[in-house]
Amino acid sequence: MFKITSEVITGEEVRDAVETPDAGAVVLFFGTVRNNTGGRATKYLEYEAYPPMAEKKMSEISEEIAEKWGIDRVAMIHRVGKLEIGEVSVAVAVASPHRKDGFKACEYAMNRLKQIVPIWKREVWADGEAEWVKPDAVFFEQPEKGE
Amino acid sequence: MFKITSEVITGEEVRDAVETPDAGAVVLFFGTVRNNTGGRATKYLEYEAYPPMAEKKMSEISEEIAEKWGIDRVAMIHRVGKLEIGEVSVAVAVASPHRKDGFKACEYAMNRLKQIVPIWKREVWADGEAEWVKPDAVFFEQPEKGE
Amino acid sequence: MKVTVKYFAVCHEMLDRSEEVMELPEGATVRTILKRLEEEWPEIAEFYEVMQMSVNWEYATEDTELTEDDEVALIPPVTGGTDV
Amino acid sequence: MKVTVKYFAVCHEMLDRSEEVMELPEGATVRTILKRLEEEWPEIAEFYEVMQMSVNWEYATEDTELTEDDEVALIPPVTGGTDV
Repeated sequence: MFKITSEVITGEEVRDAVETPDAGAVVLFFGTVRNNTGGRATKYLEYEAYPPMAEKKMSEISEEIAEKWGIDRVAMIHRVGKLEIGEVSVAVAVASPHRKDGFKACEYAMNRLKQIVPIWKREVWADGEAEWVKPDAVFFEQPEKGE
Repeated sequence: MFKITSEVITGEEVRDAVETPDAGAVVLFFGTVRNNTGGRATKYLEYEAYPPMAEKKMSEISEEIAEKWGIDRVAMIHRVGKLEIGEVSVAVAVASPHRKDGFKACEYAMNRLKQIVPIWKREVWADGEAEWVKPDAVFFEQPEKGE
Repeated sequence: MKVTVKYFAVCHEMLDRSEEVMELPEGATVRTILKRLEEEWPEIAEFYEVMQMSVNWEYATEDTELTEDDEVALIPPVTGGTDV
Repeated sequence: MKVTVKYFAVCHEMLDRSEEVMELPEGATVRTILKRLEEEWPEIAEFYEVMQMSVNWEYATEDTELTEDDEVALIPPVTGGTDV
């Protein structure tokens, strides 16, 4: 399950999508909206996505994971629209036969999501200003053009 | 929250216990009952614990995590009694400012739980036999006596 | 030929539209679109360095050739997921 | 002095009881309990190699000295969590 949604993310959805009676280990990651960024108070966030491409890229990440760890049960969901403090922006679930690989694969999925999945964040500060967030230096260089 | 329970584990409980508006990253691990062990079909499992000591050891693991990564939001819950295939035996949640540390801390919690928390598993096979499970060689040596 | 061009996030804001249909000459590439946008709004060229392009949901280069009905997008640096 | 001794999992099954109160001489250690169990059921000594002991919810050694009302437990190798 690879999905861009404007609905609240509960986590049940990604978990249900990966669970299987022969897995044993399920690793989940939730990204939530913090009340501050670098100490500056956040009022709320807005996420925008390019849904068909985002879902295609999520699916490609899961293919990379299948290749690296032989894990074929990965689900990713990212919310768009206005998100309040504490709400879940992204959820990733991985079910695997071995927990070590599950942890690695789930972390990998998040790292890649931040690199190649076309989703953007607009930060609306408590003081009323707003801006489209630029990634930090590391992600500015990745992925390279033409990947 | 460090708990031995005979109730169904939903995951909400550990997640709620660690969530905080300034965390941003929540990593969860669920261990579920597989339908087989090493290819042999499982009917169901029984877990037994030494609850006060188990909860004390879980709390000690969270202190180790606080020391290693400065993370103070860790929750662990382990179920005892009869568990059917697919049911959750253990849930661990970690909320952290950085997801990299969150993944490490959650995996560490599971590894340590298997080493020092007094909980035992009895496997009831589909063919009717039953046995108390012995840990594999690695865990047989850890923790050392007198730790 | 006609292609659809999509603008997201900061591009959407800069250009004040989220998509448009462009009529392009045969043999046009992604670069043809970038040049045309630059004519309309020179400042956008500054962002080309950090921006990516996609054609039909796949990352592309400036040299990628276009065909009828392609869906092209300008992809500002992505910031999805979390900051943590 | 009196101490409570608890048996779990395979020990519970072997000894056919989950706990008991033992009357021990002053100066008794965990080893005193192990010896007494061995008298009752010699086979249990085979398991001592892989087993741990606890006193008042803390892992202990055979030399750990006991005091009135201590809670001692025989801890077979733990297998909680998952197999994965």
